[in-house]
Amino acid sequence: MRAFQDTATHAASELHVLARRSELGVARKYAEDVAAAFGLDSDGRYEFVYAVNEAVTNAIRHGASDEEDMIHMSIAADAERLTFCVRDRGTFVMPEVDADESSPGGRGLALMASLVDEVDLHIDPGGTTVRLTKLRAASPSVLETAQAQAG
Amino acid sequence: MRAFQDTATHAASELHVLARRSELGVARKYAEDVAAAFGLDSDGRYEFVYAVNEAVTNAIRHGASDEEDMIHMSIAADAERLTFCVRDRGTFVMPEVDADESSPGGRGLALMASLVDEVDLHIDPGGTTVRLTKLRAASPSVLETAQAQAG
Amino acid sequence: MRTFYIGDDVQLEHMGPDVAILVVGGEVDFEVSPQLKARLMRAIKAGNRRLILDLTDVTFIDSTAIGVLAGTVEKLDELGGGSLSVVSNHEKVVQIFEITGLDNMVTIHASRDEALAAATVTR
Amino acid sequence: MRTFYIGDDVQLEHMGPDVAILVVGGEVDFEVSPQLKARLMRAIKAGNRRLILDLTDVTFIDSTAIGVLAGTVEKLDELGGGSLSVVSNHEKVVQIFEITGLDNMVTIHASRDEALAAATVTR
Ligand SMILES: Nc1ncnc2c1ncn2[C@@H]1O[C@H](COP(=O)(O)OP(=O)(O)O)[C@@H](O)[C@H]1O
Ligand SMILES: Nc1ncnc2c1ncn2[C@@H]1O[C@H](COP(=O)(O)OP(=O)(O)O)[C@@H](O)[C@H]1O
Repeated sequence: MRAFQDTATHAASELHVLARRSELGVARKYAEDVAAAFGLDSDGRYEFVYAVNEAVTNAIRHGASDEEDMIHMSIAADAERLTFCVRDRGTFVMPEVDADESSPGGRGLALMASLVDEVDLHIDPGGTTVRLTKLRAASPSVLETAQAQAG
Repeated sequence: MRAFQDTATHAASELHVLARRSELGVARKYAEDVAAAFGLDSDGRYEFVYAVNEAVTNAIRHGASDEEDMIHMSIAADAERLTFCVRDRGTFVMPEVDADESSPGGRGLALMASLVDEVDLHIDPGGTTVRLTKLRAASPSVLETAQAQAG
Repeated sequence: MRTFYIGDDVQLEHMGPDVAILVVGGEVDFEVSPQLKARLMRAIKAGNRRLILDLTDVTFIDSTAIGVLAGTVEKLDELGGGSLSVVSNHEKVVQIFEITGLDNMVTIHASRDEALAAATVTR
Repeated sequence: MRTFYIGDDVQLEHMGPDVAILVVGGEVDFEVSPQLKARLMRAIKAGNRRLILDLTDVTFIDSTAIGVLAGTVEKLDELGGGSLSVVSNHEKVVQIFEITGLDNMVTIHASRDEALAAATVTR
């Protein structure tokens, strides 16, 4: 279900998957390929893939109403920016008040924000769209800063 | 500190306040005036003001580093859409793991999404920007749906 | 601009030693929700377990205050039980309770009398 | 595509009755975090209070799994005490623990031996 309009630069490509946990590995592989083609270094690729995985997880976990729903991924890239777009057709929901279940959440968005240069979350009646952007000449990410401090 | 470029339609106006809780009432009054000038009905105004208050609260509570920081509000409107923009210059943060403090949060974004037609959250190294949009011919909001079901 | 007030706690001796009524009015935003939290925690520390929060004059309650109410219910649970009832017949306030799911954690009464009657029955 | 595995729990009798080692490997995402949670809860139900989660072979751990670990620490607290230690020397995994603040809730050890030594001292 991939459609690379331009395989050399991945300037525009799409991937549509069913809203199933088993597709998360597929989404990560897609993000990894795209990031490599764009030329991100190993740290940058890890961060990009991590952020994408969080956005796709949210779409599957919170956005989709069942496993037959589709999650839409697409890429936009130019010389400076690589943007990964994750879209679902669901309603943005309240966080669960997991009384004694107690797996406190709410870390996904902040993780995305730490790991890529720009996060854009758009909610409208048609669904939720997250855009994650890595700049080629990026300011040092949280991971790199942590590394520099440790080293 | 208000600058109405067009007082008739509020097509473009701005308000800049210090990041203090005491400014929340000021922000709500501003949003109420803008919504009334745009012509939202009483339900629509309440919802708009509520969503704005949540966004400004987040900017003060999570975005600003101290009470001398500024929160920037601006309006854009055309015939169909009224958009309220709230901007801070802070870093998007992890939710607090309030061990025994236990005031579980995380409801702000979902409330905004329930009360206006579009929410856009943009995070970049310069800060966090939230845009809240009410359409003139809006689909029924959650509040209106609840009312219809109750009545 | 103060857009809210916090009234004195009301202790109703005839209702038993663990019932307290707290009164707040106006717009309960992030300027006032920390005070609301302190007040609720103080009532619990003083031994009250059946709390009635009278929001009759509240026209606006933000998500930080909703969080305080949810946290209060959790606190009472931790301490082995108790209840928080809320008094409001403000359409919008009640709808915010519904959107956030708080109506599953607290009982909402239309009047203080109704809340007191329910507290008596529970006794 | 299974990108992870969950090993058998290891019970170390000589360490005392309440120490258990759980082993997970690969990419711990939302496909596996519910299983991780079930495994941790089962270990706690069986009476274990000093849990060592060996993530030596984990290269990726998502926010849902971080939530499971945070929830496990809270659960142990509720039950009156205990500890969760994590074994990892994967640079990225450790950095994710730091970004999320999980490193304030669990002790991170570079090797299983180090974790076991710490558990012995704690004893
Ligand atoms: N795609 C989505 N569709 C619907 N709701 C969402 C979506 N993404 C996030 N949310 C809501 O926002 C909350 C916060 O998301 P996040 O920061 O990723 O944390 P987490 O998913 O771990 O709770 C979620 O708990 C959920 O209520
Ligand atoms: N303007 C902001 N600046 C920094 N972090 C923010 C901002 N807005 C939201 N956040 C982060 O996102 C989380 C979720 O926000 P929200 O849904 O409004 O819930 P709440 O503020 O009640 O926790 C916050 O707890 C905070 O960690």
